Formats: sequence, structure tokens, C-alpha cells
Amino acid sequence: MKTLIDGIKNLCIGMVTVGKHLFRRNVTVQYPTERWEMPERSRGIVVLLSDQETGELNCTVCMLCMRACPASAITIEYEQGEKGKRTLKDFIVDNTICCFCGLCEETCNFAAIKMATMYEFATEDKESLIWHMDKLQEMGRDVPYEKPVRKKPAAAKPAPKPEVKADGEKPAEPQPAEAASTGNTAADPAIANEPEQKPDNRKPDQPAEDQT
Amino acid sequence: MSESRGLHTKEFTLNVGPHHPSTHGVCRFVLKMEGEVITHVTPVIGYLHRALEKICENRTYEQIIPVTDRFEYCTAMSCNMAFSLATEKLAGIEVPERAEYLRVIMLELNRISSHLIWLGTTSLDLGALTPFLYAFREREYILDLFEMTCGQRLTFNYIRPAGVSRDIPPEFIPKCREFIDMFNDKIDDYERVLTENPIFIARNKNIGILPPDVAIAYAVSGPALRASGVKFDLRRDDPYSIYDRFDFDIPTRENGDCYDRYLIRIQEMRESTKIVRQAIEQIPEGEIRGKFNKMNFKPPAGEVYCRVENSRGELGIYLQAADKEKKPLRVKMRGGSFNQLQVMPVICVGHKIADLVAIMASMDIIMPDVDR
Amino acid sequence: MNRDELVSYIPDTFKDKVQLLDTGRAEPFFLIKAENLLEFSRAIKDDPKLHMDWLSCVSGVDTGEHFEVVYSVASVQTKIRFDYKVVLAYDGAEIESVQTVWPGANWHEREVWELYGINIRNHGNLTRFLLPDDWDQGHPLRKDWDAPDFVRMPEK
Amino acid sequence: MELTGIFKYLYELLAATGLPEVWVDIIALIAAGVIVFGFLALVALFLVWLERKFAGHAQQRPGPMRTGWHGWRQTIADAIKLLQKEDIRPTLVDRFVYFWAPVVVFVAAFMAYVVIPFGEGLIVSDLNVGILYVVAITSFTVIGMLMAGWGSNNKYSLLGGMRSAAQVVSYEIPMVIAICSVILFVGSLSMVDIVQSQAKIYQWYVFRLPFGPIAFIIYLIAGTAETNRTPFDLPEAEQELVAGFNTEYSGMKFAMFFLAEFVNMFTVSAIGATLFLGGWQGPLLPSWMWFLGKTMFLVLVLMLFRWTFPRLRVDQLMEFAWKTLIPFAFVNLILAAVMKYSGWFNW
Repeated sequence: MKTLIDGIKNLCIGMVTVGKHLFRRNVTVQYPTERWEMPERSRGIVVLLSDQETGELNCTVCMLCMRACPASAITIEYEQGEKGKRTLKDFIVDNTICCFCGLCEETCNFAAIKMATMYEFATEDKESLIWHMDKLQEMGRDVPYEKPVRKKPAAAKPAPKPEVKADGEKPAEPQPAEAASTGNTAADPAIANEPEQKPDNRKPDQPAEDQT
Repeated sequence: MSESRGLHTKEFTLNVGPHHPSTHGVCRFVLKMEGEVITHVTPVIGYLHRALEKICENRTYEQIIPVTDRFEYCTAMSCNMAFSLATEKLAGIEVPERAEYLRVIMLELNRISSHLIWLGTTSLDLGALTPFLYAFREREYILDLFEMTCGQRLTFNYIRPAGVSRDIPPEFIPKCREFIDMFNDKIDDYERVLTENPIFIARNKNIGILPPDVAIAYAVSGPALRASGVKFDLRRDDPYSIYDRFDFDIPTRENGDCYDRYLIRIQEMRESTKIVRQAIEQIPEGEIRGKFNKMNFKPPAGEVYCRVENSRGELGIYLQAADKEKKPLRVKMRGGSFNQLQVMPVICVGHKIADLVAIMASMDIIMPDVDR
Repeated sequence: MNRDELVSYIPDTFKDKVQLLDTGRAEPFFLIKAENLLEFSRAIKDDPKLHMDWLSCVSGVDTGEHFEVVYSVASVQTKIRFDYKVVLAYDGAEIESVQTVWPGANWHEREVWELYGINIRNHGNLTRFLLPDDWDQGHPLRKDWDAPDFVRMPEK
Repeated sequence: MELTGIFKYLYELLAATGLPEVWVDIIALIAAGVIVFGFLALVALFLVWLERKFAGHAQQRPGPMRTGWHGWRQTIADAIKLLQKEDIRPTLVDRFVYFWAPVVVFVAAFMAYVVIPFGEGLIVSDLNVGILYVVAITSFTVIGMLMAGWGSNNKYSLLGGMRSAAQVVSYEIPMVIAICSVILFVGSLSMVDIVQSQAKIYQWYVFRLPFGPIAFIIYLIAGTAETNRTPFDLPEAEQELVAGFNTEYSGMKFAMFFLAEFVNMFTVSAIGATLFLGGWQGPLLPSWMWFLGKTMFLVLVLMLFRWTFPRLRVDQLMEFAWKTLIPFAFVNLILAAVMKYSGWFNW
């Protein structure tokens, strides 16, 4: 008998608790019409950043992002001119296998690639998820970013010359000196400058990169 | 169902899963039943096998971290942590003080968020839908904190060998404090709806009793072990990181039934908030990542097994490195759910099919952890 | 029992059955012979000073030269933890099941059998497990395993 | 507008045309049936919407919001969608049983409304065995569920059907005994008589201490079980049995099960209001509003049950019915009989 009364009492406590919630404010939003403001660090789709003034890509074809990518989602095509200078021909991001880990953004020393806060890129076919340079640049046009602050311009070295920064800064080198703040040491420039073999285009259905 | 003569009943084979609402991922149980009573359970796994271990053999150390995110996605932080610990142990890398604190904060927040998933799915499995949404409401706060820090809500890629990937933004500490201040009240809310509810008690008390000796023999770890009365928590008994600096209790219960496992997890959430509170008060300034060559890290040859306590128990990473190779020779992941699922046939026999659901829920088994 | 004591205790107790691998790590690692596996496992569980009642994990390894099977054991009572392993040649790799010591070894051993093709004696339930039931493409975690749809990371 | 006497008005209107009396009766009944059917279809749609809104707000989310003001057209859209869907029939089902199961459930759910007094004079037919008729008709639902479970040729459906049969049969008993204790006081099975015996608020049976509240609680619990709602929703426990007896149904047939469920919920609440809360009796407002208000209150209570409680296990469910509810109901009945006989509290 006592357990019965206790039981009913506790059931009522539960009902009152739920009942109270009826009059609380909703915590969800009506998605397509209202949206959360994404935090600045949120890792959405990969975009290529351009210089705000000249409008050219910041990419220097150092290939670091391509090596860092655990899913091999990035393919960079370039032309090798004299003295090993590279010009970017195409920059392909395969969003079907991108795992949004952000390693490309972290390795880049030139603020050339970033994971923007955008997250809506659903399409109707697989092909249109493979983004090329122009699309990536287009997407990245309005993405705010901070230019890496160079402590000291690295000693000039016959290295791939990036486009000249508008603020008259020296051409950036694929040198990780500025990464000291986080204490990491990226690949040394010698390796970064090695002529790269172009990796084979990988099958998009490789088993590795399931987004779980 | 019944044969024509007398009270002979035919044994009934019921296939629960792989696409069943309550199997937490894609697990299949082949049940032999007599009426509603289970006589034999065979878990069939492998539906979520993603060959993560093979993938790891094919990646550099930095690139493995995103892979470990996918290992057990409810507590991706502890997977990152276990692998980072293994790498650090292998190469003798020092971790800065601030990074250790950040790791502990994130690990404990992640433990809470994982327990909240468990709480939600448990109540859902028992038919109460509302606590599920309450739990997810609080989980959103934590995920917001994570997203603010590392940019993702589920696959964090945050804890790295030698430190963490990014420092917390300035608004993190106040927000985190706000969360832990309100969170204890929210736990009270869940408890008011569930803990004393006679229906909830009827469904959980004396269901799925796991005796301590069986638990140890099957290496069932985490809250399921502590509910059986074994006071064993790797944060205390095999301390890693800086857990020895914090003051927290390890709750234990005696019966080892579903209800005790529920109480243990509720209590653990409270303890975790204690740890987070202490950590955000003590956190020093400084570096967040030690010396680690991201692109060309080549550890000396060796092998190491590292384990951390995550919300499902012992999460271990066995790492073997070949000499001066960028890629490891072998990465073995051991999740708590693997052993928890293994013990299911032992403790489910004699219960009803509805109890199977309750036991599965209280064991907190998720399939990516089992299948890898 | 701290690490140094353990490193001396186990070789002293089990003499020539066990060999300490000095790989300069925080935790001790032992090498034992495959024929001593079951005996050693039972001994460390029954030893009152060790009482290794907890089998965390059984990992198969293919080093490219031979197989290894690594047992990570711990103790709930004495809080000791160490690993030991057996080294097996590719041909006819076979070990004894340790299920009689730790029942929880069952699934771990099944996994080793399935993914490496190391035979487990007296296991009793060596059936397909992580892989599909009709899998016939070999043992995927072996280093020489290759399948048409398996893509290795390009060397860069 | 006062709706009282609408049937009388209809009847008189028809009688004035000079038709034979038999035809007048039949036409009036059919007209009343159509009105009640239309009303109930609306009520079911409204209840589905209300349930979703209630669940939403109890869980701090808004519920359906897109279609119309606070999504009021949502269930209409859903119903249209379900009607348009392809009617899938699995290969190995028992065709006849599979086809008729939703019809039986649907019809049984609606038939109870013949005797429910929606207001003063607003009753299709005031049978002198009213409440007995309701009890008899609502148990038809279980036959439909069993048919669905058996006909689907699916183990989950079969288990769901079996459970629902066992459950409904068990809970019918305490429910009827609880109703009996009220009937004992009224001395009539007619629904109108039952309502008229509680003209003053202190005469409502829920306030007649000590037997009233107990009978009411027993009725509410058993009623929840009758309608297969949480915490007694075992026949369709989705975590165990996917969707129970209606696992294999889709489209229109599923919609029939679904609507029947909500109509049943309304039935239980309406009878609860009639028996214990004074039916249409109340001051100031028109009688049908009082009736609907009381019924809605009970509906909301049932919804609060559903969104708060976990589900019982099947054996606990049986145990609860046979070991707790039925003894209590019997004791309560005896108590009521003693009270009636001795004249205590017999105001």
C-alpha cells in the first residue's frame, strides 16, 4: 500500500516536471528560416581564399595541404615553369571523400585554404560535389580570414613564388617559421619544394573515408 | 505458435535487427525464444565495420587522429586522447601543462555528452520519449562548446599528439561555467522524471544482473563494472594525463542490474562537472602544443598499449611502430562496447525480449565501438 | 608492485619461459613462446602477487616478417598492467585459446583468427564475425592483403 | 447557439413531410450518424495535431509549424498523403484477414459514439443499455488487432497482436468493475441517466468520497491500457516490436489504424467525463461545451501520461492488472455497495 502511494506520488512528480516544461521557451529553431550563427572556427566546406585587394588566390602550390589530407580529397594540378616555379592549373576538392578534419587548413602557411562556416552544399549528383578551382574561389570570396603574420620574411630561396601580396609584404615562402605559436613544425621547406609526383586520381569509392 | 497437442511450445527464432529501432546502430541479435522468454542470444556484428585499423596502417600519425574520431563517435575526444597518449609514450613527447588541462576539460565534457546520449536512448528504449529530448537539449550546449573550440560537433580532431590543436576561445570559460552551473539542476530534472518512477524501477531493477566475477572475467569495464561493485576506474587506478590532481568520487553500486548502471551514470555526470569546474579554475596560461613534427613524425620502433577511461569503459589503443616509418605498423582499437556486447548472451538468458532492450540500453553499447 | 619490481619479478618467477623485451617504454613487455602461452596465462592469473584477472585486449600484428599476437593484461586487484606477446611464423601460425583463463578472450581471438588467419586451437566458435559470412578474399589485416577495391594512400 | 434538441428538430422536420415513421427514423439516424462521423473525423485530426503540439511543447520544441497557423493543417496534409500512398500488401499475408482488420478497428472505434451524450439532448440514441453497449463495442478493437497481427504473417505483428489481446482483455475487467460502482449509484445503464444523476458539482462521481476518486483512477489507468497508449503501449512498442500489429500496414490502412487509435482515446475520455465528471452538466456555458471541455481535459491528462512515462514490460502489465487493479476495483465496488445500501454520503 505504501509503495503504491509512493509510486503514484512519484509518477505525479514526473508529470509535474514534464508539465512545467510545457510553458518553457522552445530551444529549437525553425531551420531553413532561422539559423544558428556558426562559430567562427566551425569547419564547414573547404574553400580557397583570395587576396582581398587583388582578388587572386593566395595559394602558392606548396602542396602541403594535399599531403596533409588524410582522405586524399585534394588534388592539385600545376605547371612547372623554369627554375621550378609552379603555377596553379587546377585545385580539386572532392567533397564526396572530404572528412572535414581541418588538417589542410592547419598546414597551410599562406591562408590559402580554409574550412568556411558554410555547411549547405547538397547536390543531386555525385559529380557536382567535386569542386574545381573556380568554384572554390567563388565560395571563398567573402570568407573573412586573417593573413598570417610573418615574424621575419624568410631568406630568399629559389622557391615557388606566390603572387605578390598587396600590402607589399615579401613573397611568402613555404616556411613554417610562423607556426611557432602553436609549437608545431611543419615539413621543412626542402621537402615541400621537392617536385611532386602527381598522385593518381583516387577512386571516390575507396573504403577509407566513410563519413560516419 | 503452439503445437496442436498439449502445452508443447515450439522454440521461436526471432531476428532482432540489424535495422531495429533499439539496437543502437546496426547490431543484430538472433534470439531463441520460448514465448517471450529468451533462451539463447547470438549477437551478430560487423555491419558497421569500416576497417579503421587497416586505414590507420595507411596514414601518418597526424592523419590517424581524424580516423580515431570515427572509431567511437560518441566520445571522439577519448579516442583522440588514447591515440595521442600512445604516440606520446612511444616517442617520449612532453605535453604542455595548459594542453593537459584542456584535454581534461574536453574529455570530461565529452563524457557528459556521451552519457546524455545514453540517457536519452535509454529512456527512449524504455518508451519515455521526453527525457530523450531533454538530454539532447543539454548535449547541444556541450557540442556548442566543442564547436566553438575545435570547429566540429562530433568528429573533433582536437586532441593531438603533444597537445591539442587549438586554444580555447576567450568566451569558452564563461560559457562552460554557465553550463556546469545549470547542469546539476537539469540532472535533477531527469531524475525527477525517471529515478523514482515506479514504472522505470520495475523495468530496470533486478534486470540483467551482472555479477562482479563475470564482469571481470569478460573484462566489462566502465560504469557497467562499477555498478557491479568493483571500484575500478582508470582515471584513478591507472592514471593518465593529470587526473590525479582532481578531487572526484568514483561511484559504485552493489547489484549490477540495469537500475544501478543508470544510477552510476547519473552520478558520474555529476562527478564530471566537478572535474570540469576544478579544471577551469586551475587552468594555467601557456603553450598548447609541444614539439611534434606534423608532417614527418617518425617515432622509434616500439609498441605500446594505452588505455583511457571513456564513458563506455576502457578504451585502449595498441600501437606498434616500425623504425623510422611515417606510418604505424599496427593500430588496434579496443572499445568498451566490444566486451560489453560479448557478455550480453550471458546475462540476457531468462529475460524477456523487452528486457533485452533495457539491458542493451543500460550497457550503453554503440556499434562503431564494436565493429571499428 | 611498481615497474622495476615487475620487470624483475616475472623473469624470476617464470624463468626461461619468458623474456623481457627492452624496448624502452613506460610499460614492460614480455615475449613468450607459443607453446607456453596457455600455461603462462594461467600462471599469471593464479599468481597471488600478480593476479592478472583482466584481459584488455588481444591484438594480432603482422610485422611484415612474422605474426605477433599481443596480450594486454591488467589486474583489477593489484593494478598491475603489462603486455606479452608470442611471435609466430607465417606458415601454420597457430596458438592455444586462452578462453579457459579469461572467457572474454573469445571474441578477441575470433577477430585475430578472422583478420589474420592465425588458427586458434580449442576455441570452439571460429566463425565469421566482422566480415561477411561469405567472405572469401583472405585475411584483410595481413600486410600482403590486396583486394580490387582496396586503395592504398598514394605515397607522396 | 444552443445546440440542444437538434435531433428533435431534425426529427420533427422530417415528420412534417409526411413520410412513414419508419423512414423518418432511418433518415434521422443516418443523418445523425453522418454528423457524428464527420465530427469524429475532425476530432481525430485535431487530436493528432494536439498530440504533436503537446509533445513538442513538453519537449521544448514547437511541434509542427509549417502548414498554416502553428501547423494546424499538418494532419490534414498527412491524411491526404497517406491516402495517396501506394497500398502495399506483402506477398504472404492472409488476404482476407489482412484487408478487414483495419476496417474492424475503425468501425468499432466509431460505433461507440452512438450512445455518447455530447450535450443535453445531443445523443444519437439513448439506449437503455448505453454503457454496456460501449463496453461491448470497444472490445471489438481487439479482434481487429488480432486479425492484423495474425494476417500480417510477421512475427513482430503476431507478438503485437497477442499482447494487445491479452492486455485489452485483462484491463477490461477492472474498467468494467470501476464503471459498475458508478452504475450501482445511478441505478441505470443509460448514459443520459448517468449524467442527470450528477447535476450539482458535488454530485460528480469523482468527488463522491471515498469510492469515487479510486474508481476514477482505476478507470483512467484501465482506459489508458485499453487505448494502447504509453505506459501500456506494448502492442506497438516500437523499441521491441517495431510497430507491433500494424508493422506491415501502409497508406490508407495505416491511416485507419492511426485515426482509430485517436478516436479510441477520445472515447475513453468522453466516457470518463460522462461517468465521473458530470458529462454535460455545468453552469453558464452551453452543455456541449462543458462536455467537450471535460473530455479535452482528460485527453490532455492521457497525453501527459504518454509523454512522461516509460513503458511497462508485458508480464508486469499483466501483473499490475490482475494483482493490483482488479483487487482494488473489487474492494471499491464493495465499498460503493455498502455506501449505497447504508445511505452514507448519498447526497
